[in-house]
Amino acid sequence: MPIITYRDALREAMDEEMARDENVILLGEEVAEYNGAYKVSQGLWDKYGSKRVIDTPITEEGFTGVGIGAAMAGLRPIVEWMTFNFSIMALDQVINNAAKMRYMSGGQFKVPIVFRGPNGPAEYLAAQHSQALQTLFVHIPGLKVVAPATPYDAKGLLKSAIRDDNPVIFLEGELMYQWKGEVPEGEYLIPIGKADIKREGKDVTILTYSKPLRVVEEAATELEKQGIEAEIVDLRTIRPMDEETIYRSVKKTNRCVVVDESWPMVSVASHVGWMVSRNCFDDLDAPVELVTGEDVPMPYNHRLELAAQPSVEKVINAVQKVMYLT
Amino acid sequence: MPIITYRDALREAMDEEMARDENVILLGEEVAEYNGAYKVSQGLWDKYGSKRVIDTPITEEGFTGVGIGAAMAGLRPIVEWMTFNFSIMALDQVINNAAKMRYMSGGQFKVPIVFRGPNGPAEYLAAQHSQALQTLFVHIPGLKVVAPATPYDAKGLLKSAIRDDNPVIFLEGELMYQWKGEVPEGEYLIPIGKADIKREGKDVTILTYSKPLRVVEEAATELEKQGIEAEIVDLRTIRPMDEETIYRSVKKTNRCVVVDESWPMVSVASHVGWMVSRNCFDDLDAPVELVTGEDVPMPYNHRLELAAQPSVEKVINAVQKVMYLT
Amino acid sequence: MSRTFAIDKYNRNFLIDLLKEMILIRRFEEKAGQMYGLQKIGGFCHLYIGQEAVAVGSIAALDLSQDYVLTTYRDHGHALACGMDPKVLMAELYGKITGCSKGKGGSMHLFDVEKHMYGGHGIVGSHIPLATGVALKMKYKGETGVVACYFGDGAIHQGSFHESLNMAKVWDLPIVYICENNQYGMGTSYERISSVRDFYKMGSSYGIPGKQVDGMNVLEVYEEMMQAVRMAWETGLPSFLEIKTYRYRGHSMSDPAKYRTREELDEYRRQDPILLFKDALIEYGIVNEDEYRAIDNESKEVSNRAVEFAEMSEEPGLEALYEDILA
Amino acid sequence: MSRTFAIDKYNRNFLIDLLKEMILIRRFEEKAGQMYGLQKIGGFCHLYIGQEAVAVGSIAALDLSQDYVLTTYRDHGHALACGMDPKVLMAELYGKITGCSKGKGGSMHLFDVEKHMYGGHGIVGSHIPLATGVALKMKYKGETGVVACYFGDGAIHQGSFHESLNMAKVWDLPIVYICENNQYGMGTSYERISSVRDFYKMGSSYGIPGKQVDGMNVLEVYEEMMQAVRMAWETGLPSFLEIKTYRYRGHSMSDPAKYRTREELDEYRRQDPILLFKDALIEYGIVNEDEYRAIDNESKEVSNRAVEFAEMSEEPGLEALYEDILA
Ligand SMILES: Cc1ncc(C[n+]2csc(CCOP(=O)(O)OP(=O)(O)O)c2C)c(N)n1
Ligand SMILES: Cc1ncc(C[n+]2csc(CCOP(=O)(O)OP(=O)(O)O)c2C)c(N)n1
Ligand SMILES: [Mg+2]
Ligand SMILES: [Mg+2]
Repeated sequence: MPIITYRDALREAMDEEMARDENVILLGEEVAEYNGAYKVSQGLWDKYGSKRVIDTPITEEGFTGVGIGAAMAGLRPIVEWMTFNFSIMALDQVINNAAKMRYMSGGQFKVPIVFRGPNGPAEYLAAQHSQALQTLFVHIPGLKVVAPATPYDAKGLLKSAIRDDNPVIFLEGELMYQWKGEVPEGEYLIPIGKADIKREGKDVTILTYSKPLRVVEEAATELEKQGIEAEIVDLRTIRPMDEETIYRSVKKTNRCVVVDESWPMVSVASHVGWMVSRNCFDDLDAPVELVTGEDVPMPYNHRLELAAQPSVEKVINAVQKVMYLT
Repeated sequence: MPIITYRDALREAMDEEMARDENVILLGEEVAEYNGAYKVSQGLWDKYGSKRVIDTPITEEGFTGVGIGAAMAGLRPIVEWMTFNFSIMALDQVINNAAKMRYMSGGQFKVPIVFRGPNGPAEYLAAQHSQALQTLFVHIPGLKVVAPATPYDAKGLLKSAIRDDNPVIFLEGELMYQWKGEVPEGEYLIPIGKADIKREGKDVTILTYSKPLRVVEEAATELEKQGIEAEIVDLRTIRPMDEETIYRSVKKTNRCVVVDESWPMVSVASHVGWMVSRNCFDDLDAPVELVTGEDVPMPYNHRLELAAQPSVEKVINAVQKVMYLT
Repeated sequence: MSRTFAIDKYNRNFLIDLLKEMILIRRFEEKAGQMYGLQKIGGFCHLYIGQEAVAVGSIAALDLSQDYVLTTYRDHGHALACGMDPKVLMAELYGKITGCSKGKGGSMHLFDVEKHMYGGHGIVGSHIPLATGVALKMKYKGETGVVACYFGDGAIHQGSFHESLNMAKVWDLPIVYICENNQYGMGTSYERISSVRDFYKMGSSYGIPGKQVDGMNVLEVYEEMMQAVRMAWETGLPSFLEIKTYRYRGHSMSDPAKYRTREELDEYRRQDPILLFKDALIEYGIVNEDEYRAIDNESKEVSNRAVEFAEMSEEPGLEALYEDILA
Repeated sequence: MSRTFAIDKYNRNFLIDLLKEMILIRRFEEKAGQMYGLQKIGGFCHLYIGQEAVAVGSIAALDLSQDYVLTTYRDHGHALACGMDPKVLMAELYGKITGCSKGKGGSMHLFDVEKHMYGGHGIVGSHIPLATGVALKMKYKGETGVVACYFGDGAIHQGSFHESLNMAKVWDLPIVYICENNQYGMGTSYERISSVRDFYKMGSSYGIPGKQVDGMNVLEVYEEMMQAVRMAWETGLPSFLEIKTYRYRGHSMSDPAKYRTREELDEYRRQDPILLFKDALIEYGIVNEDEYRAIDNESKEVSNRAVEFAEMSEEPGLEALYEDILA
């Protein structure tokens, strides 16, 4: 199977969907002539022209709302936020308009739109440019939130997101763009709402999604050397959550660690932590542990920056804790 | 002790603090000449004039940022958001500026500012005007988040918030403004970060905060008739969380229900649910249950609107569940 | 302020339709206010009384088989002018299942996708980008048509206004931005929170032609709107109208409107858009007093029947709570 | 474009200081770029080369014991012009504990509260309301002074610009809004995403005087800024300057800047603000080539010593992670 980058997988998904449906357009800052700040849209402007690949002014609230209005009227826009750090400026549009339009019109509108871009910490970017903001979106009924961690999942899920008739928040990662993985030629879709077991194991379930998957995989390899078989469940979609797959795994392993790079308080991690605690109450041999970003704005200094994020060591410690090895 | 409304308690707090410190100013839409959309600032413009009580244009992002800039430069602004529904437009200012300025300047700035206004559902207001948005704030390091449920707590906590050198999000409730309660004459402060046991009991701990307190109190009265003694812990501050008081109560009752009027996914409720599940793992006789707002945008129709919110019945059901009575 | 009505440029039916629509809005709104007083309707309810000539005159210039309307929470007038059924609107105010939004949206969120009435939006300024996006879709699809985007004098200071007008001009989108300057945003006179008084001039920051229009003169509104609409139909370009008007009632039902004087209100009542137009029509012999009274009675009748319909309609069942969230 | 420098209006020391500051910024930035290439500095690093006359000329008009500066992530030039120590700045770029923000802010977040350099802000447009708030504080306290708020041509379309200018005028705040129009926002020419070309005219939407200024002429920048600043000092009123300039490097270190032609760049290099000013100073006999070379060497030396200082400084300890969050 061809091995391509996460970036290319995303681009292929957009390219195929734009070729398939002329209602699909892409808009955002630098997406067209500059080929994207992170080159995810490389080549699309050459291929589809300024009508379908649209450079916007720096007006997150404005162009996000433009995308939503266009979706209400029948287009299927992909809105690229240069990074999710800037999405906060557009959040009113997402929460009060995109997520609610269908409900408050009594079902009259569909809002088929994808909001995508890099989320989460990258490197040396400091507090305003390095944050994992999924909490702001996952909380909101009327949205779907997808966060693939491999090129394969990225392509299949982005295609599903573009075909979805609802607003979908699609979380990528700057540092993930150059990750490589197998992606089959030809079309395939991955359904929104299905988790994926990235590694089977019997001793402990590690639930994660997005960029931390790599750290978790490394930790699992280390743990294996210690004789601990970790099962890795990649949530892939965080709204709606694939509860069945989560509980099935925890009921098998009886122990659970959740790894999430966002801040800990009121996070996807703590929510999943509660879900598992409640629904696997009689199956859990230890409390669910979380490994999250530290509860601090992101510092610029690289050593501090790394210390602020989930690490292999932190994951291993948490696993040892739920196994009562520490 | 005098009995006054929650609204008057807030006004007294602002009045006293404005009299005490001339750096305290109040700004927002309709706060001055109109005396506040919900009359919380009644009389303050008359007393302090247009210099200290400032009507702003309808520009949430703008005047919120103005408040933050003024705080960086030494004033102690109180920013009133007419309702928290509109705070989403100002969220970038809160998250990227207010919460991070101190950290990213290496501790050079203090940002003494209070953001206050009604949060949570009121009546017949539909999806854009009726939502409990604490999740958007509680998640963020660099903020404090306070949510008093009684006039007494409202006054003491608002005074502490105004004196705090950090950005404090202060959640009120439209329907709570006319609630009455005892408030002593003369000055008192309630420290940010301390929960309060509103009712003692031995059978089950109900954790809540803000408007649902009333529903929980009613439920507790009903439960008493069924022979169940519920302990009610009013969190009052939701960031930072008073973990000690929470765990002490749960370790006594061995059962826990969390009541929160915001949406369930990635909520204060589920976060507290995880905290208790983890830290009282060996003490819990049943999984922690949540009673939250339903996972839907708020409908206009009143019957649906009520069905979307925590109710006495839902609280009782949850308590019966953790007591294995159903 | 004396006004001239270019009555003889139009045919009788057209003129009478304008009158009828304005009167219907007036009577519908009075009824809505009355039912609010009786607590049949709750929450925020923003009446359009006094501003009728704006929605009626401007929407008369549209062809809603191709054009679109987006407005604020003060949307009853626009909904009626778009031809939505008063029954269905009143039922929505009542929160009934027969309402246009199945009782889920209420007064502030009237929608009719078929009639291209795209809401009814509650967050001040937030629908301006949405309207701009609808115009983007029209240009993208190569459609002839225009979007009419209404907002208040209070909304003009929101960033979304600035961001939208720039994009509309950069991309040449067929849209008319209409500031209904009724002189107050809630309790605040626009003069207190606006750095300039003549909003129409703000178009020049975006290279968009701006014009100030007398919102008490339904024919002037129609004529100016028609020019803007024709330009959009023919050239696809945006424009901006500031329409000066006045609301007689408080901001919403709960506002006693103490921030203005009795004299000011009376002054505007003398410029009532319906009375002025009626007088002109009588002067030109288009209607007589009897005909006017008949139209008025018919409007009252329609409003009464709307209330009856709303009263008799069912509330949505509890199952509706979890419906219409996702498509 | 031929320029005149009003050299004889100023005394020698003042003129030489302007020159020195511009050269220091140039050399410091070159050094920063070089150290970035050696991976001593990471992340986003936005150099100010080409724009030196803007920060230097305008900040020379300020009295930082009372006035304030706020700018964007492209802040090294402003920080130096505010008199911040190059060592402390370079250490911040290195993420060292000796940096002005203790290594927590980095290139985009330079601050010096004492010197009234209030950042260094990363979200495009977001600091414009902050600056307006600082001006509100000055007015509230009855202080004489002004806030200088810098932002790019790309930032002008953000809602925060519109919202802030309106408030500044409604409340009459002492602030100068300065759009550094370097003609590109990242890879986008301002002409592609702006509905108007002459930004300075946008002041009229807010009743704020606007002026276009040649940003390659440090004395013109100084003079125009001085007028705006004096107005603020004396009357407390806001103003708006569009300063036309150019950046020689890419948007940040990772941008190859392929969106513009070699010819365009060369054209602007011929209008280099330092060379133009140097030539004028030589013509007027204020400096000679040797003196110029000495100043340049000194600037290189200072930049080298800044690097040495940064290299030798410690990184913050891990305990710093949880410090400086709350006061
Ligand atoms: C973003 C936002 N802020 C505040 C409000 C509360 N609010 C509702 S209407 C209104 C006044 C709007 O005035 P204007 O734009 O003049 O419209 P009008 O009501 O006069 O039609 C305000 C402040 C809101 N709905 N949205
Ligand atoms: C709200 C926001 N959107 C996008 C970005 C990414 N970004 C950083 S700088 C920039 C271009 C800004 O251009 P301009 O305002 O002209 O300033 P210049 O870089 O030319 O100094 C963009 C898009 C950001 N930092 N903030
Ligand atoms: Mg108005
Ligand atoms: Mg620029």
